[in-house]
Amino acid sequence: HLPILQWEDKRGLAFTKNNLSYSSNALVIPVSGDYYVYAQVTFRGPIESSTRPNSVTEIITKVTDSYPEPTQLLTGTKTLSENGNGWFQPIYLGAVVSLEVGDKLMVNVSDIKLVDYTKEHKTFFGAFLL
Amino acid sequence: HLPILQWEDKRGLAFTKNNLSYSSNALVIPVSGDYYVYAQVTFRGPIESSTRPNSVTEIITKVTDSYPEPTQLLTGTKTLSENGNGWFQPIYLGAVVSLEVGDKLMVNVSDIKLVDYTKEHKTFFGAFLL
Amino acid sequence: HLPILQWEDKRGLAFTKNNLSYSSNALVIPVSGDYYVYAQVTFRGPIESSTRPNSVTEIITKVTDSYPEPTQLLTGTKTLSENGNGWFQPIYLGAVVSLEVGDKLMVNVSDIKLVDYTKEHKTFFGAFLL
Amino acid sequence: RRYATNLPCPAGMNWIETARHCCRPCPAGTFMLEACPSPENSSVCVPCPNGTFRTQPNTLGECQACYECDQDAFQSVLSNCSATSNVVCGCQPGHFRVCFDIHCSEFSCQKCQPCTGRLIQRPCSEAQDTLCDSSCKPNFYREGDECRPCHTSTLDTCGKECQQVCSSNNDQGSG
Amino acid sequence: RRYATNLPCPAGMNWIETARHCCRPCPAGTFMLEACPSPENSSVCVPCPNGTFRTQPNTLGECQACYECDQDAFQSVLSNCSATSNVVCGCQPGHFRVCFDIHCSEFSCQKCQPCTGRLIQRPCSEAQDTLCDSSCKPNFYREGDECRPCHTSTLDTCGKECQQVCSSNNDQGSG
Repeated sequence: HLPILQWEDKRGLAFTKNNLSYSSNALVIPVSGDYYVYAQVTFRGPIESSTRPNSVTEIITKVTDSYPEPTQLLTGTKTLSENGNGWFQPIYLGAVVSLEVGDKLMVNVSDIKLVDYTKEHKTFFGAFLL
Repeated sequence: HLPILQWEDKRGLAFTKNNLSYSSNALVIPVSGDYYVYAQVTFRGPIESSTRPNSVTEIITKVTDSYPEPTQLLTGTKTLSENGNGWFQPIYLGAVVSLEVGDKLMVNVSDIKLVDYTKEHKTFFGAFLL
Repeated sequence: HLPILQWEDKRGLAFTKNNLSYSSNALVIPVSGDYYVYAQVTFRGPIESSTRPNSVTEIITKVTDSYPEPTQLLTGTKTLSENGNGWFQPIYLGAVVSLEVGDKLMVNVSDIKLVDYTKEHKTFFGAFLL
Repeated sequence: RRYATNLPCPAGMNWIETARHCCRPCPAGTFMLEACPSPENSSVCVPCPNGTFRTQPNTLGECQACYECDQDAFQSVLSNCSATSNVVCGCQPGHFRVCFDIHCSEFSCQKCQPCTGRLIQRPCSEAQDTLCDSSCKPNFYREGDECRPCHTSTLDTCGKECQQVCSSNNDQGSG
Repeated sequence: RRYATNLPCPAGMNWIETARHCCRPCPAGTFMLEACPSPENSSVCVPCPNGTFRTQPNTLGECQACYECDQDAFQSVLSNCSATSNVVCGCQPGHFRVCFDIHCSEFSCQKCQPCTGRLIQRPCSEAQDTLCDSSCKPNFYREGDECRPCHTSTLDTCGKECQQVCSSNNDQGSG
């Protein structure tokens, strides 16, 4: 599977409440219902090691005890046409999904080294019950 | 007018409830109020027939009995600078709009042949009452 | 600081209610709580005066009486790889933030001359209490 | 396209959900401030505020916001927004329209090419760039895909093409 | 990976939040319409509707929607979606697969190169483009990175390379 992002859940702008908790890289759903789930990942390059990628992908996935495989809920894939020097590519995803208590939400990316983790307002992830 | 997308409303991740119904390519508003309306279309190319487009456009429109012309609610237009081989371009739109009972919401695109319809988590459309 | 956008708050699709008010370029928060805040800015070029920009940035900021400096809540930065002739680049941002009564929300951009202000459904800004 | 479960209104009248009866729509250029008290009476219709319009009769609670022409990107106003019509934009003089897609819902205005040293086959217009003559004007010689005036050529810059064109009019520039 | 606060279910059974007890999962190719009334009884399992699938036993309320192969972009169906497996896509004949990232979760199908005038070292396959021989076939001469047939060369177009290759087989085309 694609690498999973880790998130800050307490400091700065980050917070969890109404017992929507964060543990081992996932938001854990406290009560079954319809949630608006969203995430933005800002990708950036070039970086030293990796060869020039020709695309970046962000996927919000659901892991549940009722099924052994993760389910891809939302996907944003963008090809890169930026030339040599520095580039930025934000991808925003958001939609309503039906979730069960205990479901875990995670964000996967095509290449973790390309994620701009430097500022909390450039890469973020959240959900709220409707 | 621009071509209108058709949507799956029952199978897989798709669902309708609280009598927000889907019929003839449109979400039909059951009760007047403010709704957060959103849609993502992933465009991709090249495809056989069409000459190389230089832009893609996604528009969420409203059709109402109280006016003979559709109203454009949200628009995302992106020019393409990708070169020859394969390209992907997701466009996400979302905002609060005031709707009346019976209003119909639809998604128009500049070129239906460029829409990536292959995976339900890449192209999606929805709304919820605030 | 980056230039601040001005918004239409009454005519066309624009509206304010539940005493979320708009004054001097900012949405003013009437009651403390968690809000889903969002904005899309469509950038376009080339325009006469400015040299060709190599990136565009949109930032949703918060100004509060309890702190002398604005806080950057959400940021979208995209490098431009379009060649000479016309280009469009929409940036959508949205997330849940905790706000206090009296806080002001604004949208800043890297270059105000690159903002497509011609159609209300291409550039928009809003918030709603969860 | 009437909303199926509504009581059908007679032709020329719209169903008003809040009033639960049909009303005559307000004329173009206005919007419905208050629905008719009953189908026989008229609604309170108010002119579209400045900067908004309605091209059609309607029972809507607001008018549509006028577009604006992109003056920074060489667009010009062909006709202003009125209460019953949106603004119409074109290109400033010396520019022509390049559509972004087949519907031309968006277009950019690009500088007309000058045809230096060539005759103009078709002048620049709103819809098309200038069409230059393929051959150079008299007293101009071809250099790559440019036409250069003879008088600017010097002995050593005047190649085969240039000599053919410029020497025959023996008014070649000083050595 | 069990959800910490749940009562542990015996192996092979899943906790059902709505029923507040454990049930045996429904087999692959079906989904759970109704949970078992009690751990000993079985749940109501229903086959996945057309166009959906479940590859694993599960206690989910719906099946996953099948992907579709991108026929407009030269993809082909290697195996159709079934109740227990998603569709598998490949490339149409004469095209090969170009992955967008190392996981190849997305790929485009590109036209195989024709190797005109060269021998084929390795034919085009699902995974790779044709590998052309670096040298030209007999009776073909090199022109830049192309191989041109001798018979199409004429006296004045037949440069050094061409003369070397084509004249030696003295079947050069008419002057």
